[in-house]
Amino acid sequence: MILAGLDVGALWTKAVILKDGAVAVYSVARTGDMAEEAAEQCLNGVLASAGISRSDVAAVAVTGVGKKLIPFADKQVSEIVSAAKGIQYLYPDMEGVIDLGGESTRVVKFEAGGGIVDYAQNDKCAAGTGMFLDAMSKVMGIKVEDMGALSLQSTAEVNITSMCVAFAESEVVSQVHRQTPKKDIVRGIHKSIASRVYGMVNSVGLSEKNMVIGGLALNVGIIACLEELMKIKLAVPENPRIISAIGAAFAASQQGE
Amino acid sequence: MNQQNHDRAESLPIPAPDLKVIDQMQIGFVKRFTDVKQAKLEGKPVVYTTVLAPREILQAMGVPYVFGNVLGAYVSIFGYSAKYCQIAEDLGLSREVCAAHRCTVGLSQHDEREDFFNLAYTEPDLVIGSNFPCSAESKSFLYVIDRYKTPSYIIDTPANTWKCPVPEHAVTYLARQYQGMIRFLEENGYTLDMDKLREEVAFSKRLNELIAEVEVYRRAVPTPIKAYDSVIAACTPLLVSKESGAELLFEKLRDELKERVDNGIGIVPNERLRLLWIGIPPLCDFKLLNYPEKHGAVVAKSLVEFLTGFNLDPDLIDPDNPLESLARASISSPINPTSQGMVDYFVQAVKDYRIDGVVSITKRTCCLLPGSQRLIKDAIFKETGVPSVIFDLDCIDARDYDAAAAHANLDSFVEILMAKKGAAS
Amino acid sequence: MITLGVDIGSLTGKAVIFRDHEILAWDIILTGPDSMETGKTVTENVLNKAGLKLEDMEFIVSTGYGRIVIPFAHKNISEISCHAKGAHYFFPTARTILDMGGQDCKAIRCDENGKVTDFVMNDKCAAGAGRSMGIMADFLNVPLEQMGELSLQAAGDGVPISSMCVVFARSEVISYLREGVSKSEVLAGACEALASRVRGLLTRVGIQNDFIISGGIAKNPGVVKRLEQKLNTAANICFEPQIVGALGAAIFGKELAEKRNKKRSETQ
Amino acid sequence: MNNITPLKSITPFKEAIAAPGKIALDWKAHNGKVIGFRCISVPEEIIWAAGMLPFPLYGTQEAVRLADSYFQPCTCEFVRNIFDLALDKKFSFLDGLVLSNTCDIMKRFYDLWNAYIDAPDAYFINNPQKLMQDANRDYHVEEFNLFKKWIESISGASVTDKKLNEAIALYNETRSLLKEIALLRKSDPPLLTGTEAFIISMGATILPKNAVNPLLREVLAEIKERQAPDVFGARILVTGSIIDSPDLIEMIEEVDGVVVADDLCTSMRYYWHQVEESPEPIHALYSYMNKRPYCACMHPMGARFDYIKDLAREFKADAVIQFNLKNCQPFLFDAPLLKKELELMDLPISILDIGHDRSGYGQLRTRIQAFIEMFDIE
Repeated sequence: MILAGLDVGALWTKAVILKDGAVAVYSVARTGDMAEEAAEQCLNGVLASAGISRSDVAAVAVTGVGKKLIPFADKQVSEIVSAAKGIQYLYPDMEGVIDLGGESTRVVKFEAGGGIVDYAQNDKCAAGTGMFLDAMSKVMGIKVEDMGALSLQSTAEVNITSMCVAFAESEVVSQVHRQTPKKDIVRGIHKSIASRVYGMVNSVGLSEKNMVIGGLALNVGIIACLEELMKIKLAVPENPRIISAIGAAFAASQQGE
Repeated sequence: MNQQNHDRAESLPIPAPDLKVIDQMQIGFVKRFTDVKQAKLEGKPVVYTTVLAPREILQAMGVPYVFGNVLGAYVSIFGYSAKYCQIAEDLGLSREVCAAHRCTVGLSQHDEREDFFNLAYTEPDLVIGSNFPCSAESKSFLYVIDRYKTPSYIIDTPANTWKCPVPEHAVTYLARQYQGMIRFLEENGYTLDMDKLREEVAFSKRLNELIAEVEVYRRAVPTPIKAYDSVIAACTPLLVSKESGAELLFEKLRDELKERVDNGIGIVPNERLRLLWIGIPPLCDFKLLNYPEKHGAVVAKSLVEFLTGFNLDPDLIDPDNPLESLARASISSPINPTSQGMVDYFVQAVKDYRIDGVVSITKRTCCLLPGSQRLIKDAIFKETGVPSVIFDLDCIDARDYDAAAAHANLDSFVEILMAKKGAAS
Repeated sequence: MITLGVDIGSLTGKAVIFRDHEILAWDIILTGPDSMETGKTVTENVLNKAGLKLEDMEFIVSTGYGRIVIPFAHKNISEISCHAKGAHYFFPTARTILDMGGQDCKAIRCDENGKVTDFVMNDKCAAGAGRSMGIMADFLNVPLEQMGELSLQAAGDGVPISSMCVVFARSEVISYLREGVSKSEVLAGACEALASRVRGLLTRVGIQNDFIISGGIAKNPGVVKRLEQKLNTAANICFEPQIVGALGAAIFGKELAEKRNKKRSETQ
Repeated sequence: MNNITPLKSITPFKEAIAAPGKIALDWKAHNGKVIGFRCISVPEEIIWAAGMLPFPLYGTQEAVRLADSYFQPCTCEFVRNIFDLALDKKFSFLDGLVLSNTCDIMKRFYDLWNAYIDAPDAYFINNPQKLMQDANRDYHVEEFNLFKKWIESISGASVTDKKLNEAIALYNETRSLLKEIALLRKSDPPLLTGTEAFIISMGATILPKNAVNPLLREVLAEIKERQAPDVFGARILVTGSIIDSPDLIEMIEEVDGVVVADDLCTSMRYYWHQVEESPEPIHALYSYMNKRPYCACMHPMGARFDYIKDLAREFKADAVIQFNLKNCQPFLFDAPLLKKELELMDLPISILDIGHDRSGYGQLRTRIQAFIEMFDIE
């Protein structure tokens, strides 16, 4: 059976094709202004590269912030379920997932291979952690991809305490004006994000059997700060950005049986 | 419901009443507002007070009164929260202060009011404030005093930290405050006839017994009453007096519900999930409570009592000992601001209403409820295994309200509950 | 008497040289991540324009976000006092000043000598009031200067963008764009939201004519026109609203130098 | 404010503020039990009379971490910070905790401490919120008696009237010494800075009173001998929510203001009044608590405003700064009404929102500097 999974985020759209129980092919593209076109092109592109015609696809499932704007999808799946199902599909013994997305962050606890037990999503004030990092990279003149490695070199303790993104930005600006070394500020930013995620992990009571997914999972700085707080080694799947798209397709297939 | 009312309701951002008696209740409200206006014309001093003040005393002394926080709720329900909050903020009141009370303060500081509020709001001559249940409630009436320079009296209700039973010295202290309130009213031209007070307290006991009966029918599966109707029903004891037929209205409500329950009629054709809504109901978008119905999920009970005050336990009310018994009932009410009382109430509500999932919303500017949400969530899960979701929802000040996020949160929670129920069945 | 005023904001660095009673030279540059460098660069630019050296400056006053980091300043004064003093120079009848820089926005009342009598700064939730325009600009990839024009092409107030919070307003904009709302409609909504937020701030400090707008936002006709409608009063804007702070700092430098010289002559 | 010779005898107060826990651990090692308390409506003398150290709970400047998932982030940062410390076992040395009836979040702290902190259950004093009237006497006295019984259950020793009167006398001495130091700030220029006065008074709330009184006499003498500092800018009275570190006062004085009076729980509210000697010490403690309008959680609000106006006149303040902790509803509600009242005596007031964890200090510094500059720029 061939299934398609789409994850339409604020910044990026991800498409995945599941064929005979394995990930056949995937692609990631900018969402831009028009979500529906972006999703359409992304899907057709990935089908073409796998030599599969649209008619062979049993079901197209969509998740992510823009899911309601994709008319051609057969099934809409919430971000929470798709994050959980994505991990269960690839790692059946896992019991939890930390999804560090561009638009918002969530922590989901579930029984191994079973239903969701509890979940938490970040509150309004800390929304947009991905957007926050974009803004910080502009203010400090550092590319987002380099922030992770840079923060690992930091030794000093700089506190970026505010939960609110707009407010944290003014804190970062004042640190920059005070000539604080960039690597310490970036580590402060990552610590503030990690401590917010740690709060959610605690409220849900996540066990060690969990994995970190989403765009920010590639940021080694955030992962290091989170490991420091949670006092465990965190596992990040090979391609953390497409897990939710996989989960959406997997949820569609289960529902199909 | 006649066509004219239907059009009016359609135009307003509130859902149309579902049960027939609800419309009569709303007519009762209008009568109350006009009675207060009439009393003011006759030169009777009008009292501005809070729903948690003992209204039996006000009724017994024939005092016309206006409830500040109920009108504040209507400001948000009718979609004027942005206007009146801005008026309060122009006074310098911070946006971090309770949104419901910013609506209340804004309404009292401005004279160009919409027709409904010109009718419902009467300039007060006296203010009776209370520190119950939260800091916002215990402060917002100070702006009314400051504006109209009225004499005032403040009721200091002790927090119920002893768990029940409430100790005697606390009951005596509150009963003595009620006596102080009576003296304050007497100094301003009103007299108290003790028999009238006993009558009012007896009526209050009767009404609370009737409400308890209605609550039993409300627990039926499928849910017989829509969330908006239950809010109007909860406001009725406050706004419809004995003389205006409050007892009759509740008997009609009980019978209408009984008829629905006996015939298995629910507010939705196929009810699959029953939700409990903890926190202030979404006043600036009441239809949000009906939103989950598209998935077959109903809000079986929403905690409007935090706006209209919990109904008192009829067994604690004793007409022969009016002030003491009202004081004891008031301190023991679940709204009394420590969590133990609330936690026990919610755990019991999950069982009584056969709840599948608890929606626990965090209103960013609330100082009373956010601190207890985790405690309540854990207690419910430990006792009943029923999951709760906690998410941000600023649903009083329309300028902070985000319908899209609210729908997304409700969709996700319902989806997970369905999967859980599906797996179980 | 020649004095120098340096205003290091979060987005731009400005410097003004003031001689006796007029502006001798001025300059504006984008603030890089290092504010001390920005201060030095903008000062060098303005000194070259005037053909002077740092030693010729009788008194140097720094202001703005990075004021405490300018090594060669004799004194640092808050941007609120400097904007009032600068606005007073351009418009002696000024009584109410709205300054909207990159980082936050301020409503200032002053007396007939340009001395601050009351002021209010935006509360935290609208911390990025000025910044929100910048975020909208790069998000809609529309240059900041054209935002105003584009927003005026929309009929009426555009789509409602209610939120005070910058991050939140951004997600509202995303959903509007998704539903195919035109950029000018969205921009009109953003300018409308900003104008009404600023009106709230101004009423708290009380609006008395003449009304001045200084800082970057003065170059956005979309916001300025809507604000004038809401307040039904005309907004006076000088030829370069972004240097009002630096000018005020330079004028304070002159006053402080005169006070110091008077005291020295008394003690001798 | 310049050429100030630093006070040598202020060191023990600075150390107490920097590490309050150390003071408690020293006491436990030599003297016995420590009872934590929060809010100044707790009668410390009853704890002292039972031979135990009353230990005020203060926070640190760290960002809140775990407490957000118990309290939600839209509640008082100060209380969430303390709860974080409790979760990290930083208060494990306490033999008991007593809380009092001030604001909503204090009642939540009581519930969540009992539910989630593995320590003995806290005790809650249900003091009335309507003061300066006789109708609450029996109720308030009964609450103090119940509290005394609880204290006796922990200390094992009975709290006799004699011990209570001794404790009252000791605390009164601390209060009068702190007040004598405060009165040195009336002169123009004041003999000590607001920062120094704050450090001395907050340190005194932590140190055992028998040890602190000699230290207070020493610092009082040193201040009197010290050469008066140079010219100052605007004289500021500070009020508002609880402040548990001197850096906000320091920020005002860095931009040429001087803090001459501070109506704060860690300062003048703590020591401004005396407990009258009386054969019935519990009644004396009641009337002491009943006569001082110390917090925005208490009614009547007017009494607190009158007290602030008297302080402003007595210390010849040029302006008032009210610091409101984020989400601190009682003080946020009061501020506009206080502003209206102060305008009648044309005393300007600046109302500033603060985070407890120093977030947004850059913008705060600009507001304070602009406010001070409204007076004159030297």
